[in-house]
Amino acid sequence: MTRDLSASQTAGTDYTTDEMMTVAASRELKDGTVCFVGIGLPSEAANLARATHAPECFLIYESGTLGAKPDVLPLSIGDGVLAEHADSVVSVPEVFNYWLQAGRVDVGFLGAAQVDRYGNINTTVVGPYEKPKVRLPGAGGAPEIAASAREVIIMLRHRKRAFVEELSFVTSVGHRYGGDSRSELGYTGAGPTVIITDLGVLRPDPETKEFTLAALHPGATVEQAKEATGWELKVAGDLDTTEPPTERELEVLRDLKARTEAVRRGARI
Amino acid sequence: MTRDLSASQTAGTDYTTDEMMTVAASRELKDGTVCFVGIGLPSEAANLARATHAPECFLIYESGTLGAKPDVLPLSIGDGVLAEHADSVVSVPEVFNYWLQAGRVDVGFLGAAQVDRYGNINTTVVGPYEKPKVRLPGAGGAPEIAASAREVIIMLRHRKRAFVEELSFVTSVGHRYGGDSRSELGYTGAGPTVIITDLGVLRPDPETKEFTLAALHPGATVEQAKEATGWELKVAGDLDTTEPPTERELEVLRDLKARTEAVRRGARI
Amino acid sequence: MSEMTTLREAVAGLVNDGDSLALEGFTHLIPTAAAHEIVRQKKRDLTLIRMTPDLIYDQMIGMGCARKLIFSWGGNPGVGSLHRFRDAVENDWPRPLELEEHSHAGMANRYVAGASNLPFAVLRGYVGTDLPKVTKTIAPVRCPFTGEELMAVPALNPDVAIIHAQQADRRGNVAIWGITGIQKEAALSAKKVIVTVEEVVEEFEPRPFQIVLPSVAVDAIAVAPKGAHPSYADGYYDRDNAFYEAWDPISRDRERFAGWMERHVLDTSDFGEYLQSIGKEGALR
Amino acid sequence: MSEMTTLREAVAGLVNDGDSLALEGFTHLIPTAAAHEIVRQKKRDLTLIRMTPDLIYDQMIGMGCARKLIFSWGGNPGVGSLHRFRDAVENDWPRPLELEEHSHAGMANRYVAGASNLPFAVLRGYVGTDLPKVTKTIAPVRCPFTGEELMAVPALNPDVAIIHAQQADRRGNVAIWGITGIQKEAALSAKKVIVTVEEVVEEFEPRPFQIVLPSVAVDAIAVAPKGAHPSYADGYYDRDNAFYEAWDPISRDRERFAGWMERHVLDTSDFGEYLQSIGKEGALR
Repeated sequence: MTRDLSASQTAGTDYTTDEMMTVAASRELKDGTVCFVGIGLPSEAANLARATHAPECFLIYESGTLGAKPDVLPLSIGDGVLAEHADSVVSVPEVFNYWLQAGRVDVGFLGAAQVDRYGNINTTVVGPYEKPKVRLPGAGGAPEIAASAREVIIMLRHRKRAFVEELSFVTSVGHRYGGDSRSELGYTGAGPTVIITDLGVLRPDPETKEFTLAALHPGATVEQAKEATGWELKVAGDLDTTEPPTERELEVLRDLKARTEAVRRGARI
Repeated sequence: MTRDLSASQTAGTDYTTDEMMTVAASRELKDGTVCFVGIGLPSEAANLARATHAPECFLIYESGTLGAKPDVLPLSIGDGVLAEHADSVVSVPEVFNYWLQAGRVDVGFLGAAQVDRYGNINTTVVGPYEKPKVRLPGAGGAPEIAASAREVIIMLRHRKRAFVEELSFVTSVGHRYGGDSRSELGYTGAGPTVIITDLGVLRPDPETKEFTLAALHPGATVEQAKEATGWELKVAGDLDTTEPPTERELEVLRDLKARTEAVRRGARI
Repeated sequence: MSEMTTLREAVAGLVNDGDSLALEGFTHLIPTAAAHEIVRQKKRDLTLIRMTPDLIYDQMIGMGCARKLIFSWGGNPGVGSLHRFRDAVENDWPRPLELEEHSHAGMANRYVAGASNLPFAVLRGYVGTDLPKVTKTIAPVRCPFTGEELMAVPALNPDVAIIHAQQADRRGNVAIWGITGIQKEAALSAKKVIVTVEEVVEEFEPRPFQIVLPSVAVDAIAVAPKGAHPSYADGYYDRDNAFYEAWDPISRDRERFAGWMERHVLDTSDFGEYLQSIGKEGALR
Repeated sequence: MSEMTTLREAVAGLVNDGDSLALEGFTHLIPTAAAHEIVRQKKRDLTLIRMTPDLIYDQMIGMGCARKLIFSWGGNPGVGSLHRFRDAVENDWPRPLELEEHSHAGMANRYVAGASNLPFAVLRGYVGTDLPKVTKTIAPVRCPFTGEELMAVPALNPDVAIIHAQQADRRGNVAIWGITGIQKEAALSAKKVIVTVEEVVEEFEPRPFQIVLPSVAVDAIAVAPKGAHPSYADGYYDRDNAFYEAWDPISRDRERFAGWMERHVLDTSDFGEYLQSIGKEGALR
């Protein structure tokens, strides 16, 4: 239902805000980096990057596929297409212990249900844990990705219910209470370095580690962003505007999604 | 050089004392048992058992071969012949953690350089550790086999320098100080239940756990056994005599060793 | 030593009310046929253990088989919520469901400890999250050499582990290839092991990233073709993505769910009949 | 990202005097070519780590490369003693050798901890043996849930791990099949990784019990045909059992050993020449 929403809600141009978000996220991925990818938007952005400017990105999925090269977007974290062209396939304990915990992951690419101003993530519950208003799926691989990846990229749509003043539950640690409070936890990773939304790009303040608006996507406004943020959103002095998607980026992305949709409508017993 | 010795030293019949020892040891292995096998004499006895009365014995070697079915005796613990017909091959951590430590091994089959009256084993040094008279190979997989196998069968030639009053070094625990002293260590395995030598068979006293002479091989005498034992060897009241090797046992064993010898003289660059 | 049997006999003989069960298969080779047989046999008060509960536990929870769930990610992959799981947690329907939740890394290492006959496993995680506040099975442990503090999780040793594999051979060995996830550790951590397979073959061929579980580590093997549907079996059939999407509306509504389960699972005698039954309906109604 | 290079360049560039090295290969795929190159380049003060030192460490120790040995079983498999190892321990020749000895299970779990970026591993062992009296890297640890006491061993994180594999592909991935022992953990526990291979192929075929080490986990790959001799490479050549037996008299005598190493290793420029050289002599003199 968020899908319909965002699809309708175009930026008044020939691409949707979701497409802008995916393209912007894909650009954050440098070629050759080892990337631990969550399913959904992160996987979409990572594979767009691999199909455009970052062909040598080494994608790891928590199902144990190392160097996955899916030709369509996986609908689950363990789709056959992930193993098919992977450099290697290992067990789940191995992918978490020998790869993620071992510090072999440059970038962890995460989605979220809720984030706070310090990039802490909630994917567990909305409301009290014992009697939740909404029971979310839970932790999955996110806590250790947030802990051990050298840096973390977070992607989620900009909504007030998602960008909250206070999380119901801290499932994965970002910059904790801000400042150096994360470093006290002894994690090797540096934490989240960017949050990509359908309105713009947020980056942490070097001192306070509070996520502030660093760039707006074309057509989006500061007011929209503030309106869609549950905390008093600060705006960078030198506010950038994101380069709109190139022909190539849109073409590759739409082709990828079209092929994926064909598969989604595919297999039947 | 022990090889020559024992080969010459026949029991005045048509088989050697080493053959009698191997045959006697093989008979200790019931069909269908899961057996963790050390290289050398234990491997010889285990494969004789598999080729005669115990075809369903499941042999595990520490190199990670599960259900090994070598058609010649491996000269090293990781010979290709072990993997060739194995049901599965796993990593070394897996064979020790998921199989041995997990309590999946019924019988651990060990050789030794020295044993004491309680079946404790030394394969580390003769003389002081810091300045050893003889530096032996060391622990290998023996300490955990002795710890975690449900029961342990020990095989070694009966010599005064091997059956000692006191070990220079306890590499692998048998019945420790005797009595219930082993159980205080919290190991799941019951410890050594038999020591097979080229003279006879020793079994632990139910109370003291001291190994006593339970059977003599044909032609061997109590005096020989006592003479070859570094402690005051006790003799069971109902001293048995081992059944001599059958035609079949000798035929299969000699065939196995002949094929192995052919391989030993084999591969050259 | 594994015994060739039927899934009905295996579940009847090895699964008891009140048992802790681990049905594993990390999005690949999910043991759906076995889950349905447990529902058919109306097993109760089960502690269900699984990293990704998926549709099979959504169905078992909705049918009242479970009193407790030990898990790390409870969603409908690529679609959204597990509505029966949510209804149990949010509204205690059809009965209250006790939760013990971990991260994937925590669950994976708990199986590793169980398979290794160790009481606990150690990992870098949980610190700074709210998980230790709600999950009792997380505790600090200190390295005796460096003094560093890490997190420990207790071993998982289910009464019964159930997995689905591509093949068994005549001697009762089991071959799994492709994404093998946590199946090996789940099986080796359990007191009893049931394996459903696509088929029995004379002997295994080498396959990419294949593992073989020896017969001595398995108690019962039952042939269940397509037994992982709507999940997939590498080399046999693809994931039925449409079914995962169809499950969303079916499971949203209590009555519709109950009717669907009765029609396709309770009123069928085995997984073959189930597949025919949903095939007739196109699985979508 | 692995780089294709020569063994000479890989050793010269990645191995330094004083480094801790793990040359692994559990009786299968022993990296002899790499060991010889280290001897040729006269590396010194090395801490040699290996479960089964075997002939390669007997040679490196005898040639004075090592100041310390971390191991679990130091014999000539199927033959008897490692005489250079014994001479170093018993008579400090050619120099004193510090020992840190464990059991196989202890060593294997130390590599697992190293590969997992954990400071220690836990196992059931050592209790009641004399090993904790002589080996400082064994310490008790208590389960925070059950209170049970177990033994801990510290992680191994060698400066350089060197393994021999059957194949690399064009992208620099490494394939190993048959008995893969501890190679994966040894490689993943190290700061730098050198792999010698029998050959480079376009792409890998499925092989029994094959593992693939991705290019990103390897620093240098060098082609070294027959590089594991006298060990074997499944699919390429058998174990040269005669050589293991021949090594006994060669290594028994200091002068004969030194002469043999000079003739066949120091005076040859690479492993290909070494093989020709011992081939001429029938390897036995």
